[in-house]
Amino acid sequence: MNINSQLETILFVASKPLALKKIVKVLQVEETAVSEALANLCFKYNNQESGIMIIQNNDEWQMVANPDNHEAAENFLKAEVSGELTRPQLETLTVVSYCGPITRPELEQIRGVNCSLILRNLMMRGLVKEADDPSGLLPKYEVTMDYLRHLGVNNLNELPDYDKLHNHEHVSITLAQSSEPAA
Amino acid sequence: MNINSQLETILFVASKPLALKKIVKVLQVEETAVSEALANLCFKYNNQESGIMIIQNNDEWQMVANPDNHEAAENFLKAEVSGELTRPQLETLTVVSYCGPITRPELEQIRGVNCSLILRNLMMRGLVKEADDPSGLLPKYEVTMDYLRHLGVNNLNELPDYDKLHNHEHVSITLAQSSEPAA
Amino acid sequence: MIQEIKLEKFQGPLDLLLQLIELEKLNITEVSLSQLTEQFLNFLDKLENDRSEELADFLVIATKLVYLKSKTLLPYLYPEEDEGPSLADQLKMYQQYILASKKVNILWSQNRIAYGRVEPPVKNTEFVLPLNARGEDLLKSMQKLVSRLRPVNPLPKITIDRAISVKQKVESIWNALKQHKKMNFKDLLSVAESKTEIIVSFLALLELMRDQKAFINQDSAFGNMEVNLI
Repeated sequence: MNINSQLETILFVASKPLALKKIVKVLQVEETAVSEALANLCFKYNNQESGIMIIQNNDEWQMVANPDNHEAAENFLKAEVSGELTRPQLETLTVVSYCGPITRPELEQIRGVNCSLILRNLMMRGLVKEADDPSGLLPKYEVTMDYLRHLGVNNLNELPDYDKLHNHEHVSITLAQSSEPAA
Repeated sequence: MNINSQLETILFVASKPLALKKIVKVLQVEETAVSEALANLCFKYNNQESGIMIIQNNDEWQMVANPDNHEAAENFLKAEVSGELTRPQLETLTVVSYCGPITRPELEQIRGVNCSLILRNLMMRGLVKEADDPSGLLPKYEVTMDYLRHLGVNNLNELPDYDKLHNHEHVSITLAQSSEPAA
Repeated sequence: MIQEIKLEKFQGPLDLLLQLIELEKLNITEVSLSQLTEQFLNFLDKLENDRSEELADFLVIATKLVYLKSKTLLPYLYPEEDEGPSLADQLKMYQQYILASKKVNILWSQNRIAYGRVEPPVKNTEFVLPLNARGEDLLKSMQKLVSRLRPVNPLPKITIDRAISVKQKVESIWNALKQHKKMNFKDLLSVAESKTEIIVSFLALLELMRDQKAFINQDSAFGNMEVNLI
């Protein structure tokens, strides 16, 4: 087992500060070995050319983006949550608007593609949220009040052609096909 | 400005596959410079001792943990389960892996069976997607980064016998045949 | 046939051919494939009952086999020419992807997953309406989606409902032959309602020839085919 490599992996995936003790427990090696590996990792990453840094706060360790690049990182992350929607994102938002509250499997059945990443992005943007529906086994998604307000409507049924498109027969037929055996 | 470093930061914070075009847009540099930086980063990370890997799926890139360390990573993340693949799923994924991006008629020419249902099924599972290819009249399909991550390979060309099966002597002729009008 | 291949054990026509080849311990060549024609055709009738939606795929390969078979029966009718990749080539290639899929499955089943990380999301301090997510954008997008979801005409089902099995066709041609002794192949086809039925008629005719119930006269290439009772 390569401690340096495993340490690098867990700092990478954790996305939060990790206590030395926790690392020792996960890697199941001596504390001195972990400390040594942490020193190696700092040596590897902590230089100006690196895009990733290892920071220490008392006995906690974290892998973070190089603060020198914070502008690039922020521009990127902001664009993710404020720019124009991609075509698949817009379509997903559309289905949630006209057919919501809707579960992810239903949404995917209608669109024919996996929607997990897109839903996450739409939720991050505050366009979509999980509906309050304690009865359902699967979470249902709906658009947010914020979004509706910015569209200038008070209620979903004020969306253009809502009555016609809300329970459109093509959509219900597609949903009914979901139980077909996988080819 | 250090492109290598910024690229490393962006891939680190992105938490998802990034298209080359998107990186070019974020970093606001020439595409060739980004490609070069990506090659540098692969050289830096992609060795067995590294805890982080750079993986490529056609024109998409993602920074991920070394699959050899998946058990350590699962202490901090919910373990993803690959789930079994049925034979038709496996067969279709294999052809799309080695020959993608590929159109449906091409795929059907190789498999000898209609593939519309199975493609839909794989797209809903998030293992296959439509390639971003505005030029083509017919949509082309390719495997997703999630599929690559679950195989634990950095690039499709690491698949067994990739060169032989990717540039199969009959594929091109067979595919040429498939574009002829139906007999 | 040494063993029976069960209907549910193969996926498509190429898979069936591969299994037949393996059962008979043959190499993948045009000659050995042509030897499998009849066995392959036997499955068409079974498919018609249980997996009719796949019939079209099997008919494509069936016609190729029938072509190979007729070529080996009557080689003088088929001058040597380059016809592109043969059915044998296609099958060999398919076999290689099947082998590769087994290796892919090993990789897949290892659960050796390369995990990504999740960056804590950056929340906008206030709501930002994406420029292209206004009411009219939603409407257009929904209209597009609804038209994309329009159910396809159930055309294939209708065709298959009308399709006649090889066995039925053999019987109907045989009955007609017994009555007329001699018939024009074109007349046999005149009742055909679809391409499928034309193929089925041709297959049926080959079966009758194989069973030595009929023979065919043709005075020139593309000339009339005269079907005779033996």
